[in-house]
Amino acid sequence: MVGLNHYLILSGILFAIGTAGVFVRRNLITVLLSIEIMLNAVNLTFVAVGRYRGTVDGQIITFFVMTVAAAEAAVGLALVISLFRHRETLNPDAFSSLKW
Amino acid sequence: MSAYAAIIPLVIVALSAIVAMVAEAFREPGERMPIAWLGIIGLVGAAIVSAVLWNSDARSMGVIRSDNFALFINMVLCVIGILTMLMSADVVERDRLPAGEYYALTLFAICGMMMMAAATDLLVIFLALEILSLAVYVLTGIRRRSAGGAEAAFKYFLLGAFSSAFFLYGIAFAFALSGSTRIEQIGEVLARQGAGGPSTLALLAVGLLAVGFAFKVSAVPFHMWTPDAYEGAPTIVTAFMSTAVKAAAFAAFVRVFLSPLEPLKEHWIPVLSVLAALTMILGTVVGVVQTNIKRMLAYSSIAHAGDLLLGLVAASSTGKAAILFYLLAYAVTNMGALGIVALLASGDRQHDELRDFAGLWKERPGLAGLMTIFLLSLGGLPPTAGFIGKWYIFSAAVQEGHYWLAIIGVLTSVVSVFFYLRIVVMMYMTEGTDAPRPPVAATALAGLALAVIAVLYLGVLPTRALDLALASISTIF
Amino acid sequence: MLSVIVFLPLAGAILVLFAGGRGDDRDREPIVRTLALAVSLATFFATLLLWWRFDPASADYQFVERHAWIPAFGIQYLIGVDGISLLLIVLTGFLTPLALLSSWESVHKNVKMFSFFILALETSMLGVFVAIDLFLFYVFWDFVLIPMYFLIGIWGYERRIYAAVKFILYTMAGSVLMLIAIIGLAYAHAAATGTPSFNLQDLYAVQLPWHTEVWFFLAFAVAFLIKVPLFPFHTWLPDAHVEAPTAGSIILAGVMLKMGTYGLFRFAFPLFPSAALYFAPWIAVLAVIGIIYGALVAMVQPDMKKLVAYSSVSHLGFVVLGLCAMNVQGAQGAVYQMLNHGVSTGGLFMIVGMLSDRRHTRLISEYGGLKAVMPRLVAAFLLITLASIALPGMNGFVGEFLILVGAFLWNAKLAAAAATGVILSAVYMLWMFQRVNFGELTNAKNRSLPDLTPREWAMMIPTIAMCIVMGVFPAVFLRPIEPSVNRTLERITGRSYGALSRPLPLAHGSDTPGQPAQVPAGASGVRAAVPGTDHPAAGPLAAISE
Amino acid sequence: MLLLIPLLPLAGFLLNALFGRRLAKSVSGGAACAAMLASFAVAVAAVLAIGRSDAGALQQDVLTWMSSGTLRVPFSLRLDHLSAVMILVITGIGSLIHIYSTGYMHDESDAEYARYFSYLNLFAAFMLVLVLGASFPVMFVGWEGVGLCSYLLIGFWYRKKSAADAGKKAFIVNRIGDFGFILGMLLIFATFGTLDFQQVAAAADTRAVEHGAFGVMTIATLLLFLGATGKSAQIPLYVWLPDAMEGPTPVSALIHAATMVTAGVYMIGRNAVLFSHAPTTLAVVAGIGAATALLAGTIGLVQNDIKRVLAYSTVSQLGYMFLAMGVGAYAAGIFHLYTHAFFKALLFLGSGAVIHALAGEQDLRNMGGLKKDLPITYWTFLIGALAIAGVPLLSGFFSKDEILYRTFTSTNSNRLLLWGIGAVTALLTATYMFRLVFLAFHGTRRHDAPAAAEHPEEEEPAATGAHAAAGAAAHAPAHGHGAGHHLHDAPPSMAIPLIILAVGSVFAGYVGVPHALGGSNRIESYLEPSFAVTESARAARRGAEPAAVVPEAETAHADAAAAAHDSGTAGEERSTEFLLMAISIGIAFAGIGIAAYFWLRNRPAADRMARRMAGVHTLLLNKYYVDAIYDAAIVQPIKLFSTGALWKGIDAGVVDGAVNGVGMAVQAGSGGLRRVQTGSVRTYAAALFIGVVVILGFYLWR
Amino acid sequence: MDVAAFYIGAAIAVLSSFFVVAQRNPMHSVMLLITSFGALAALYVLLDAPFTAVTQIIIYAGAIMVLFLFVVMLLNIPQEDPVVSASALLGPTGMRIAVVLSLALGVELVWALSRVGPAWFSQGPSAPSVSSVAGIGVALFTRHAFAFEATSILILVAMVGAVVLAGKEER
Repeated sequence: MVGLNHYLILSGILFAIGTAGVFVRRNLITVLLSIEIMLNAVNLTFVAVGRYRGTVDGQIITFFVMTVAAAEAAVGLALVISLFRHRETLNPDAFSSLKW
Repeated sequence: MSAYAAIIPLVIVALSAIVAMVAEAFREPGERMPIAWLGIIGLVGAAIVSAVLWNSDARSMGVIRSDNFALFINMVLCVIGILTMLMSADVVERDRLPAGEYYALTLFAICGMMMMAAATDLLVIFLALEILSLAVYVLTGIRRRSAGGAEAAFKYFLLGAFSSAFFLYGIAFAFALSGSTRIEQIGEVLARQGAGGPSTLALLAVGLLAVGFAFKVSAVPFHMWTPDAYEGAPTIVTAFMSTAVKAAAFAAFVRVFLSPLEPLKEHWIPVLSVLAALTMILGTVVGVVQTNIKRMLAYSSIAHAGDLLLGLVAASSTGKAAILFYLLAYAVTNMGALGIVALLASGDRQHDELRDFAGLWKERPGLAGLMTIFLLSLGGLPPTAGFIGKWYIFSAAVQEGHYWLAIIGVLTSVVSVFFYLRIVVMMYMTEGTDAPRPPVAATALAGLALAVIAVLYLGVLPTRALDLALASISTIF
Repeated sequence: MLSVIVFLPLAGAILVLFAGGRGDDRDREPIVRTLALAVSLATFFATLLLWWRFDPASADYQFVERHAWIPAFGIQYLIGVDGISLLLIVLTGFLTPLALLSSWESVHKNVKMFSFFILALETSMLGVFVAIDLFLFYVFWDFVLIPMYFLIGIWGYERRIYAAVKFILYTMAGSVLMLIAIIGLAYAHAAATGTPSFNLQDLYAVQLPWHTEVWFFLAFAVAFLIKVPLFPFHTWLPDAHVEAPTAGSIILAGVMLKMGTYGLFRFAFPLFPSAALYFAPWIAVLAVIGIIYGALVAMVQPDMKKLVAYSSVSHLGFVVLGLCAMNVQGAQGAVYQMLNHGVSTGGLFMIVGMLSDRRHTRLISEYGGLKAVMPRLVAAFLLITLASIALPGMNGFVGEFLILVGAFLWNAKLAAAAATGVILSAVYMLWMFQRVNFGELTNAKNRSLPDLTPREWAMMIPTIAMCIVMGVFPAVFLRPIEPSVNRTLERITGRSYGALSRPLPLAHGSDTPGQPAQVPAGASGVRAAVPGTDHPAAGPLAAISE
Repeated sequence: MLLLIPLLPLAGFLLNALFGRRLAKSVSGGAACAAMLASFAVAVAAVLAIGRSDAGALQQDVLTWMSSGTLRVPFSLRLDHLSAVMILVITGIGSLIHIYSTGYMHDESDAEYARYFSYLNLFAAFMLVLVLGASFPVMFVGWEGVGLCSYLLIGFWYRKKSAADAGKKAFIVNRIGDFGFILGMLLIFATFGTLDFQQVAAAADTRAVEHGAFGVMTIATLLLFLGATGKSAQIPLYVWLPDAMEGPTPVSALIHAATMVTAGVYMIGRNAVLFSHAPTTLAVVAGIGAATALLAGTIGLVQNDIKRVLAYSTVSQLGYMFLAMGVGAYAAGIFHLYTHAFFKALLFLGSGAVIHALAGEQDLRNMGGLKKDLPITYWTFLIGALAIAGVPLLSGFFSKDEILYRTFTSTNSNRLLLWGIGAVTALLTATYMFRLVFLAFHGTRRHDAPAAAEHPEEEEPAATGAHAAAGAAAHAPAHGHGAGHHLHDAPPSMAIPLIILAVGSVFAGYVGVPHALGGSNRIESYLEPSFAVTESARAARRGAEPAAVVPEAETAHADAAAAAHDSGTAGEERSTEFLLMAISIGIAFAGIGIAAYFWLRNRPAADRMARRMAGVHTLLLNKYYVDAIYDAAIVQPIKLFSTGALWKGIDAGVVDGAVNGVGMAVQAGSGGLRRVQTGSVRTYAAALFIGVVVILGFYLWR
Repeated sequence: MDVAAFYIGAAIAVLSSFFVVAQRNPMHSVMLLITSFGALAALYVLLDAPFTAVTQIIIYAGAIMVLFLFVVMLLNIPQEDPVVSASALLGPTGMRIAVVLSLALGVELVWALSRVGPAWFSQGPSAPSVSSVAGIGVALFTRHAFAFEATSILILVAMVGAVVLAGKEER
């Protein structure tokens, strides 16, 4: 049986990869995807901990997180679309009219 | 019934939101509907219920606890909401915002905030956070025509999602720690493991939760979204989010950090002290050179967040009460100030550049006077709410011996006075401009009047409010 | 009674607001002016009544009013008057109507708001002088800045905005630290007795550890010394004075600067006695530097208002010196000098205002030979000038003399240095006076200037009368001051001054000697000559005080 | 009663000051004179009263002026023999000069006329307060008051820059003296705990005389003496007096000759006991006095402005008085003060008459041969000259001789030197006075003066600008018009005072005929008590502090000297006195002779003299360049320092620079920090992320 | 066997996630992410959470990712455009910094979590099974009833928001 900390570490790694994605990709959609990765990493933690705690709460929280992820995705993608309408691009750096 | 007493305010607000939506659905194109009044009714109802619930530390469904603390925040939120509704009435018309959605989202946001303030379960806090965040993101970008709005909304959204991931991770660690997300249990676990110092998980949890909250209250270095979002959003929304979101976020911040995480005080106080100092300094210093009033007030709100963090750092009953009072004072003040900015805007032109205010005194002495009072209150000069608020916060800090933070606080507030005065200088001591000066509707004026009365009342006779604030924190140990 | 006096002007101000109609209504001007003037005069008479009913023999607060305000923090609405504040209140009441009069012709931009701010200012100043609760005091203290800021910023001269902002930021920066100290003090009290209190009399009892006391004292002192303003903190004053409208300058110099010295003597010194005694020599040195420095800089100013402003730096230096001496003569003289300076410098600003109303310039070089065209105004000018250079028989002398006596008893060297101010004041004032009024009438623009108008008579006569009365019958004013001064000094130095503060026997001649002290010659004897003149905590400057 | 004496002139002042411009000349002038005469009458009555009273003094406490802690200053007036002499001089001569002025100033406009008399009255009032004051502060009121009046009167013709400057200079120089006076007062209060003359004297009396020791009393007296040098125009503060001649001539007569300038002398007399206990100070006083006398005398020798000559002579005579005070011969000093008041007033008024007649001409080189045109003026002036020159049987002779004798017999270590200087000065005095007489009245006219049509107001540049700086070659426009008219002598209003004063100058001395001449030096015995500690004070003192027994050995020098004198009727004593007397008589006539030779017999000799010693001449002509030196060494540096270093440098630069610097710094920091807000969401995320990493790092690494 | 499965799943998850971030084409990114989700679902199975695994596949990989896919196609931008360097912080240097930061975070997390030993959770494998759907349902509608209701509002907000933001401009 694999130890809990294996799962935790795995989630940590995924989470870090997710954060990296937010920076290195200059494409709004990929950035959103990175955030999804982060959320999944967290999910993994919840499930694993729930398992080892012997409680189903971990899984339930995961469902809620999925819901949140869905909601965020909906709003986020809607924003992406409206942004694209304004500026025919998805490069986050292109949207810097507000600054300083 | 009484089993659900605690959630009644939320339900009322949520219902009024849904009603607003439905009303929009039945609205003929071009037809005016007093949707704002629906919202106001809902909020007044919520306020009344909250008043009724006062002192009846009601709990519902195990995760909502309408103790006085939550109720006080409910009151503040209702005040903010009502002021927003009053001022929105013709702003919505003028800017041709989708009325139904606008009000619905505002009310949903308030609902989420109330939830956040009352929740005793990290999961629920997270959900509430998401509700209010999503609503506010959308409100930020509700002016579809403006590229700025969309950009602001997106920045706010992206960073919000990013930070909420951290927040969630923090919850995960807290869950790993205690096997539950109920803050009572987390508190117990932490209290038990006092000896031998906190476990790594606990520290990770504290750190990440702090990040999540710090983002919402826009503390440095998690503040970057604030100026852009505030500038890009419709001014009235800026007013709403600068006050309401702060209130809700701080409520949860206090509830989480001062009850379950209280045992870890000596571990998070240093961090938050540094954050507070940075926030106060950067907020004021960068505010000095801003020429856009919304941006300026964004930095000012960052600075105020720093002051509020001071109350949290004090981690004493005075500190908690101070935060509550300060939130109230700041709410009415900032609503007023940004409300005026919003009302002076006209359909095509935002009235938010510093120079737009030149000579306002000549054309609109009344508005100029009100604006002055609000600005003085923001700057913390007597006899205004802002002064009492600052005094209260700083006395909390001093009481706990955080002299340096208090000194930084007062000095930065002097600097901040400088940029508030820049607006005053514009209004009174500079000649006029071509800026549009549309007439202000009666409802909006009523809103401003309410705000200014509140500011002066809290400034001159703060006793009642202070006592309420003190009475509100009893349940947070 | 007291609250009425304090808030009467504010009520009047609000009345004015309503009487003024919408916006800047020109035709309402007369109503507004007369109304404001009436209110201020009523206040003045009320203050006189206060003086009338004041018991000069008692050192306690009188007309005390006490209401709970923020009980949770032991904050009270607690006001009262003692000998130190009484006359300052009267002074405030005296100068405000004059300030309003002085703006009669010069101010036409939105007179409504102008009068409003002046009256609001009066209320806040009165509040500062009557407040016994530190929190209340701070509220008034800070609020004073707001109306003054607007007076300078809106009705001022060319660089008014710079001056106004500088004024408010500079003074605020000083006072916020005091706020911290006040809070700290309150909690120190809480630590000692269990309940926080902002009541001055409670706080006198608080015993602080040395370092805390030092820091708190410095916080207070800086706030007050900036207001005074003492030498290195004075640079806001010239700008504020020069740019402020005449009325503003009158009140600024006449009353506001006194708030600083008043604060020193009422709060900073008695609250932190040992720190005060420790730092007094340092402050005194600064004061003396200020006396000479201010005078020298004043001497070379081309602008009359700036000159008067720097002269204030010099005069207030005397006041601070007197306070630092911490003996009866010094302190009493200081309090008296506050009044003198209020009257005489106020008068000077009125004169300068009259001139610049006529010619719209304050440059000395623009004038010359005015005596030929307006003898009466010049006569008034002369009298005020004499008062301000402390000619015996005028008010200035009494104050400066008492201060010098006190300072000398404490520390002869400082007193000697300060006395040079006597010479210098004559130099700069007379030089200015002469360049403005004597010589040929060179500038054609001055040929046909009108002499004093009735309104200006109405301003000048009371001022000059006060100058002379206070110079000839100072005892009348000194009597109520003495007991309170003694009480305060007892608090600071821990010595008893009761013996010295017996009621004044009128007309005691050479046959009843004022108990000449028997002492051997030499400095030590000098310091022993009058009790309570040597400071226990000598500090590093002991050299000076020897 | 005492209060009445200063009050009457004050009333006159108020009348003229308030309603003057609406009053006719006759009324305002008359009122002023009346006030003075009335005051004179009261003074006489008062003096007689003290003569009767056994205490020998009157005291009146008017009100408690200042009172604070141990400091208690009642406003009280005290009349004793010393002040009696003074008030008689002040009111008496004052009245005469008032009367004279009615004539002299007659051509002023009504307003100016009234202003003049109001100032004059005010001056009298303050002067009387000065001498009547029973304590230092009260005296100081008069002390500063007279300074003020002299400021106003010197600058009376305010349009004239030189006049205004002179006034300012007088006031400021006096202030420098007052600086010393105040410090003296403070030290005395700090030492004795009182400021009342009587009690100070009594207290001082209980102390040992500070022989050699540089004690408190020495310092105090030196400080007071600094005040005296200011008021009485002694080195180093004499510079204002010659310039003070810018004022109307009667003013010069009253203030700058007869009364105010003698205040210093009076003050020392007032505090005789104190000074006697500080021999060091006395030595200084004597030295300064002698030096001043000599210096002024030499300068007076070459001045061409008639009034300036008289001014320097005044300075010189004041030096004499201080010499007397310095050697402890207080009575002699006061005696000379008293006689000097007569003849110097006379001389000034006389010169006034001349100037008046010559329409404002003041330059000796433009006068001459006025003897026949102005007989009254001439003869009275001559008497004055004789008196001051010390010709026997005139008042000046007795007083000056007394001083020289006292000096010679004094205990001062270098009394002979002092005496020598005194003698030389006497010679100079006689010389320059008669140079004046001869140049002005004898010989031939060096220009025909205009008629009396236009008058002193011509001194105002308004009429003739060229008269700005009084002195050489300013006469060109003065006689551009109205030539050939006949000069007229002084009108009665001016003549009568001249005559009275002339009589005074002759006989005033007889109150002080020395014993050597069978006289009984009444004035001295009259004044003595004022220089000792009065019984009442001593008694009060004993009451105050029983321990203080006054050892007889410790009594003041004045007593000693007096005692010595009374007992000293031994033969050799008398013979020295005769010898000295003879010498001084010789000196007087020698001086006159020299003058007669150079300026009457052959003027060219004088010019040759001047040319031969050109250097000295110019040096003297420019008054040893003292003014120039003061200006270059003190005035200008201070101005430059204040402007450059203090104002522009420290104030604007350092202090304010620091203040604004903070503002700048904030602005700069703000400008820099805002750049971090790049606008790119990724930057924002980065910031957020850094925060996370740092916080977690903080937690994990400890 | 479990162990092997874990490591395979972990490897797939990490690699695919890595390439989601590491390559430029959004389309591929979405596909890779779906792969990663699949791998995670497998791990859930290992963790006795079959129901979660199913939802993961159906909702996440199914619904949400399809939504992404849809948008990607809608906007149809295969490549991301080149660096517009508005600020030095946005250039490659900025990217390096970011990577370093992420690595730092990863290290921190790994280091911290590696200290969380299994000993630290008393019951290891012997824990009661959490796989029962019934148990989940009960818990969901008792303990988490409120949260469940709250999500309804959340979704409502999201819907409204999406409509407001993406909807076409009326009037």
